Amino acid sequence: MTALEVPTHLVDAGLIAQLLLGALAVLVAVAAPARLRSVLTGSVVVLAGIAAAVTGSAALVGAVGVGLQIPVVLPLAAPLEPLVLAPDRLGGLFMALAGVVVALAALFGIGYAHGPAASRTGWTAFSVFAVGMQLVPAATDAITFLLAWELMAGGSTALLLADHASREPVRRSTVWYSVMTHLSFLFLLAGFGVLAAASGGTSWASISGAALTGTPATTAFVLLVAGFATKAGLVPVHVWLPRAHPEAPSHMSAAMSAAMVKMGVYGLLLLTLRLLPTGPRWWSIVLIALGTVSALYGILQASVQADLKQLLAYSTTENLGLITTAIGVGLLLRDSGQPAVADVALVAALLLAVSHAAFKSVLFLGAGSVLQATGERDLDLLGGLAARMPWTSGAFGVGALGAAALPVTGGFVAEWVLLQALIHVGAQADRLLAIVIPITMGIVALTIGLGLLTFVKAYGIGFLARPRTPAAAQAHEAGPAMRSALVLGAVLVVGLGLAPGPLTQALAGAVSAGGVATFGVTGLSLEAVGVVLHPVALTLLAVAVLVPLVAVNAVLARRHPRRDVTLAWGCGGERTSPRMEYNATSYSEPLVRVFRGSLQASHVVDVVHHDQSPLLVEQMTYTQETGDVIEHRLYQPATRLAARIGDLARTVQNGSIHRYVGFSFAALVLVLVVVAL
Amino acid sequence: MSSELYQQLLATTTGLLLLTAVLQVWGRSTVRAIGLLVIQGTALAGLVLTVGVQAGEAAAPLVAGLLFVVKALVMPWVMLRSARLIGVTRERSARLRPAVELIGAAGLTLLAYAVSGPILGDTTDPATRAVPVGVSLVLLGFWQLLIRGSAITQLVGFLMLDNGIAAISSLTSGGLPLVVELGATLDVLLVVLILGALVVRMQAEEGHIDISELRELHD
Amino acid sequence: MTIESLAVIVIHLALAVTLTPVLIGVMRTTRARLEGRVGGGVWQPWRDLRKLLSKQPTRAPGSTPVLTLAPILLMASSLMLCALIPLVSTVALPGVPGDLFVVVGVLLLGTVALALLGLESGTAFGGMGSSRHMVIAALVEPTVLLSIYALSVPAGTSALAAIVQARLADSASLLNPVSLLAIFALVVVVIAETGRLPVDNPSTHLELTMIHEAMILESGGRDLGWLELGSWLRLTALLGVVANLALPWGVGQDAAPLSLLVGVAAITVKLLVLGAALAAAEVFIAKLRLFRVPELLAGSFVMAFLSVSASYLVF
Amino acid sequence: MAALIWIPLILPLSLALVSSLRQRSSWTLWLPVSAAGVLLGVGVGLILAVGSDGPLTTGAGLLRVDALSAWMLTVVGAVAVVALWGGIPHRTGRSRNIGTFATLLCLFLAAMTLAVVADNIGLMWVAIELTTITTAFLVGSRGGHGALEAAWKYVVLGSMGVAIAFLGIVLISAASRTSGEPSLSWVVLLAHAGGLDPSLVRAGAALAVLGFGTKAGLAPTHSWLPDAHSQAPATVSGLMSGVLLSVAFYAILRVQAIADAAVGPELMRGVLVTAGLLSLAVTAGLVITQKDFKRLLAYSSIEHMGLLALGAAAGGPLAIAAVLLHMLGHGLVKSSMFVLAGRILGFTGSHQIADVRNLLRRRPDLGGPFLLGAAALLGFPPFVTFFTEVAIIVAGFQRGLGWQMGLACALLLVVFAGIARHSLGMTVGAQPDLDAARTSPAPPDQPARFRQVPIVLALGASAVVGFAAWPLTGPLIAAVAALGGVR
Repeated sequence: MTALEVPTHLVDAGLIAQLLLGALAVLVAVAAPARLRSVLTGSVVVLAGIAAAVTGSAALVGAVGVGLQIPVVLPLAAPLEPLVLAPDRLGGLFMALAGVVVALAALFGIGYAHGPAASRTGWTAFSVFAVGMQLVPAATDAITFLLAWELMAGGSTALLLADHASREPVRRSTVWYSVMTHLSFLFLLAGFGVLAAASGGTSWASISGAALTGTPATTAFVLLVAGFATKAGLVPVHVWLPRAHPEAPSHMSAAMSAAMVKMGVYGLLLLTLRLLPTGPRWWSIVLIALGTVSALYGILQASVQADLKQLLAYSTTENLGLITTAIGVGLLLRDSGQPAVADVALVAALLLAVSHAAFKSVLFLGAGSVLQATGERDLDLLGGLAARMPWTSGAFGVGALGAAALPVTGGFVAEWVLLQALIHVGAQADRLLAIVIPITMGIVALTIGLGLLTFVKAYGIGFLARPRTPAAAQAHEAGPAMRSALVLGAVLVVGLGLAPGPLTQALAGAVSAGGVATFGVTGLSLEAVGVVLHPVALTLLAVAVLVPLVAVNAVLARRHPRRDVTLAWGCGGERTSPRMEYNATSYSEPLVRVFRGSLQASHVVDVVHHDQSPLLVEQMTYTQETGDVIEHRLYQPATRLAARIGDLARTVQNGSIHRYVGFSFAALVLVLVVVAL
Repeated sequence: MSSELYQQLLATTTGLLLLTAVLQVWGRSTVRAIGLLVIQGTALAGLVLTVGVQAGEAAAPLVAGLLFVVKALVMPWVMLRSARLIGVTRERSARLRPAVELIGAAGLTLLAYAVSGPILGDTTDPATRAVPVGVSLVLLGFWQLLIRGSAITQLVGFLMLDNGIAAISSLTSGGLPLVVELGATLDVLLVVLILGALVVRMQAEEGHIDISELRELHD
Repeated sequence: MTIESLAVIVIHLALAVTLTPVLIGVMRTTRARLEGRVGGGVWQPWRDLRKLLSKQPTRAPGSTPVLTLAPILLMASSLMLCALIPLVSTVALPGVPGDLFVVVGVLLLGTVALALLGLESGTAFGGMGSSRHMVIAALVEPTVLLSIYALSVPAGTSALAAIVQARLADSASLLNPVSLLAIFALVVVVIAETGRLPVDNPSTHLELTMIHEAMILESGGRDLGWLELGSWLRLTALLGVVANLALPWGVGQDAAPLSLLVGVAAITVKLLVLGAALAAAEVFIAKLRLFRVPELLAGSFVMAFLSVSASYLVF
Repeated sequence: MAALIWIPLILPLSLALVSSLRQRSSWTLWLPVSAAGVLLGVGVGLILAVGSDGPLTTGAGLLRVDALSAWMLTVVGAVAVVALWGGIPHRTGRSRNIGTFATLLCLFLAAMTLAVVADNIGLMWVAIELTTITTAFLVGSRGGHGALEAAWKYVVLGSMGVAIAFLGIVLISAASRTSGEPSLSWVVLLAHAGGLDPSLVRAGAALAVLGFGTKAGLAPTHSWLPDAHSQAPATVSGLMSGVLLSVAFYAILRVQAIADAAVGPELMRGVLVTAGLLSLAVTAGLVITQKDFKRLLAYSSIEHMGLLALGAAAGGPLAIAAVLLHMLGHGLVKSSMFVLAGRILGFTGSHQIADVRNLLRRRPDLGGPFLLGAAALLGFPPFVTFFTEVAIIVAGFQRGLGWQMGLACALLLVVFAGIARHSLGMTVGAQPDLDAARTSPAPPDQPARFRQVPIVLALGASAVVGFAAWPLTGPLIAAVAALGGVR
């Protein structure tokens, strides 16, 4: 593919524009009157997002800039190198991705943000977060990367606090989030530290130029993967996701889930493709293991959640798991002498990332719209929204189709490419591949199946049938800004599904993969493995099938029109209460039974008997709690241990001056002995 | 000054220093400890004078006099006054058994000799060879701080520590520049004054000066 | 090429729509006869369908468009299935080569439409059926994809037409372990996806054991007609796939009238025989408890997995 | 130009005299602020002067200002302005000892200045010990059991530590005898480092670092710090944390430079790494279940000193520059945090973290800056602490302290978790205010806004200073070079 002719300095101009717009957004957020704040700041952030999208796209198709140097007071002596922003192709892709999501989220936020989320702090935090996130992939060295990374983390933490005064869980979630975020940061810091030490520089160029191998490379790999996995929300460091996403304002959840976690993916790709491209084979096995476990565990948890936003959060873990799996497979194949199929797997990873960004934005924004309309995010209390919120319902439906990887959405295309990569592995000569690839395939398949169930549940329980509570019954459609964000997102989801060819071709450039071409105008041809996907043709065929069908149906409908009844539902008998409807908890009950080992649900049946006779039941309450096994087994012991160490440590500082003198004395004696030796 | 006399004086003063230090660890009487401080201060002043004169420093008598006044007169007086003011003349309770205290003290003295050797290297300079006594004083001062519960005896321990350092200073480098020497002495004096004032305030507010009871601030 | 393939598609659709009620009729009759009943006759499904399509459907207040759309969507998905798979001939549209993953996607669209309809009904039964339906669909998914995988490896592609052609060309491969294991796994898939015994009993109306019937319990008239036809078409399509994979003989490889004619005849015979065999087998099987179904599916998954491994390690 | 050096020495002394004469006037509290302001100004002036003319010497060679001293003077001035200005109480009654308080603060400033500008380890030691003496009364000035206990511990442990440092200085002085020119001047020692008696320098430097480490709050000799910081008035805590600890650490840096030049970096590296890691570990252990917010801040100071120690252990221009910059950033933030803690204490009347809830809602003027300050302490960008932390860790890795830095990262995480949990617990939450009646928010008035100024300035400065390549990089590099340059 030939690089498009883009003015060389477009990238630089775009970066400057993002920074200026970010600063302007902060300024407007602080200065604008409360009435106009959301509209003005939101619009500026939308512009910043668009700037990032344009800059990133330009970089993706090969435009390069001079780079933007950040002035820092520290002397840039070795191992530090100048802090420069200049996205490469891969970075451009992720910058564009972040920009589009930010633009959508901010557009939604104009209508959505209220209360603390629309305060000065709220919008400032969002602007800082957005710009920080957009600049992460533009970094050309570790320090700039960490700087943008932490701006992103700080902004998101602050915004997470928005609703702290009205909901108690917010505080706990923020603590978890900030600690896990910092865990990620420290892993990265240590990892980059090791790389800087071994290569003598912090810029990507120096690190990759050093072509590291051996212990430093392995140490750095482990540390960095741990850091990126934490940000990407992979098991077992996913625990912040299901806590932070539900408590954050929804436009923020969307931006976090659709874009921020992708920075973890960007990091993994940066690490494995650019910084340490020549790792041993087990590295890719590590990634595949991380990815598959996350995918399966994430979707299992998602499928049994009743909290809509928590469900979406766990689904993020699943999708990020799939992406990581794809990266792992790509690397494994690259090391196994199958570069063509490896390229397909890497392209699949990028496609998964892009499509996930699109549909997860829509889903979280839709959830936000529902939350605003009903004040509820518990599926067990919703229902019947499709009749009252047609726009939201439609967009959410499209998003759910994407998340369930059904045709013709971006999600389907992405998973199709991943499956194609998997089945085209030539594993005949390689026993490792012959074992790893089928297992991967099986897990991916189960993940896809459970994903289908999850999103049927999310949509069906939340939007169909009758409202389960008065709040759901009185829901109203979202305002114009929110609606347009939802519709734009849904258009993206379908657009990616209908015309995957050109985008995929550009994505292939980002990981310098060959063998990907556009088929026809919009279709996708994986020349490397000789298969094509032409969604438009497929759609045309579907239309061709549908036209006669609909015609017949219309004729029949005219002859035998639909009859309105009041006694429908409940086998045509007396109207049943909406409480008798299946809800999210009952929907996933069979699954809870099948996977009782890994879900460890606890059931409580509370029976209140009638006064007159113990044989008569007056009321029954059934509660089902599904815990996070990893949290129980890993984090709770860890926090308990920390608390015990804390108690133990208090004896160090027990108030006795003799003990304190003892410390100093011991130190003195020790020093004397050491210097005498 | 002849070499023999010099060595004799060194031996006498350092011996006195060590003796008083051990006696301070041994006893429980606050008043006696303060009395021993007077001897210790005098011995220290003598040591500084001896070394200074031997090295031919003009300021030596001045420094020695200053030390004598501050360490052998003013400080003990301040402490004695504090002790009288609050009417405490003996330790209330032992933190360790006396035998353990003394064995510890012996061990620390040995340690002082053990570590001083390598640090100072092989030397024939009699002054330098006496340095372990100073180190012992430092360690024994610490020991005093560590094992004694009364504020006054802690103060004594601190002064012993300080005397030890002064001794080492004089034995190794023949003293520091005058301005530093002055400043250091002044500082120590001020510290003692502050601590003395605090002791009085402690007795007034708490009704005792047992610092092992001072455990309100802890985690 | 395009015209030819369009013609083939039209033939597929026409054949499927006409043959399907007959197939169901044959299956029901077979079963009835084996159970010692007379049965409604081979044409009864046709008559049922006509009756249903000419009746008024109902609509409750507050219902959503899903009520109207789901039956159509299920029909569309089933028809698309029939159009995409090589029932009669392997000639395919350029760009739409009947890729197996696409086929599965289209199939799942129908599954989802049914499940949503079950939820839309707002009753406990509808939700229950929908939930069970989706759990089974989810658990079947690994088997589906792995057996596709196993069949794709020898052919080097996941395009169904190409796989059938490859199997036609190399008839020795039909009986090797890879093939046998994969086909057996696929049969379980078909049984689970179309709600046959032992996973679901298509003729039960005992509420607590229903799956498929529970979802469409609230539908009536035209809606029910489309739903019934759509579900039957799925059976035709899936049985057709299995039949043509297991016994590929007779499938036309071009659009010549003769080969099409042979193809039509072959698939008709294959479908009717297979359907009768399935119905006969069902007589001897009891429905599994719902929570033993995963065991069955796990078994089929293991077979599919073994067949993939075998395709790498044995050959 | 050298006369400039005398200004920050003389001026606080004369102001101390003035305030000791006007015991009851509350305006005397502004005298230390102005002294600190002058200190800051002189610091900047000296940076410029040193930058153009090289080091300045005066007072018979006892006082010397090189780039490092000028930098430290600026740090001391800037931090002291924040702590002193922010600590001026909102309404002051006519109290008997206001003047004494102001006097002691002025003396403290003078002592700090002396410590920084002295070109003589002994003199610096004297100055640092003087700070112990001046702050002893300040720590105990609130009265009560706690203050008395804290003052006692502070003086005993502090002067004990400083005594060890003195022992170290004595040994260094002895070591310098072998080089022919016995001296305690930094410059001379550094110039003749090769001729120093190695074993004496080893012992002397190690003891000096141990001793000054006591004042700098490095574990295991940190024990006085939490007690003193929690009992002292907010201003004093801020000054101690932001100024005293940094100046003590400055002494360590000077000693380290000599020791490294004389006997190689291994010894100092070992001592400092041990101290740094121990400090981090102590903080990690004690912030988890911490119950007192002033102690929490005190432990955070120990943590930051531990980081400085690790940075110094790493050595090299980057790490040392980061250490020096970190002193500034940490000082600014920590002093404003202590000021805020003092105001929170005034608002709730309790030291207990558990008694402080929902600050962000009840007192946004306290909760907001407190949370921001906590973010700065935890090293979030754009605060300068982010850059310095990153630089210290990266430099540490590069200089071969691999596993040590890894361990440090693990401990930093625990510290982060503890501090984040507690500071969020104090500021945010949806629980109803049980004691709302008792602590109804004071009506925000003009003076209240005015009182925010130093905090806003400090936090703002720490946010932008990381990016201030111009004009700060030059002086920073010069300051690093003054320590003997690249090793």
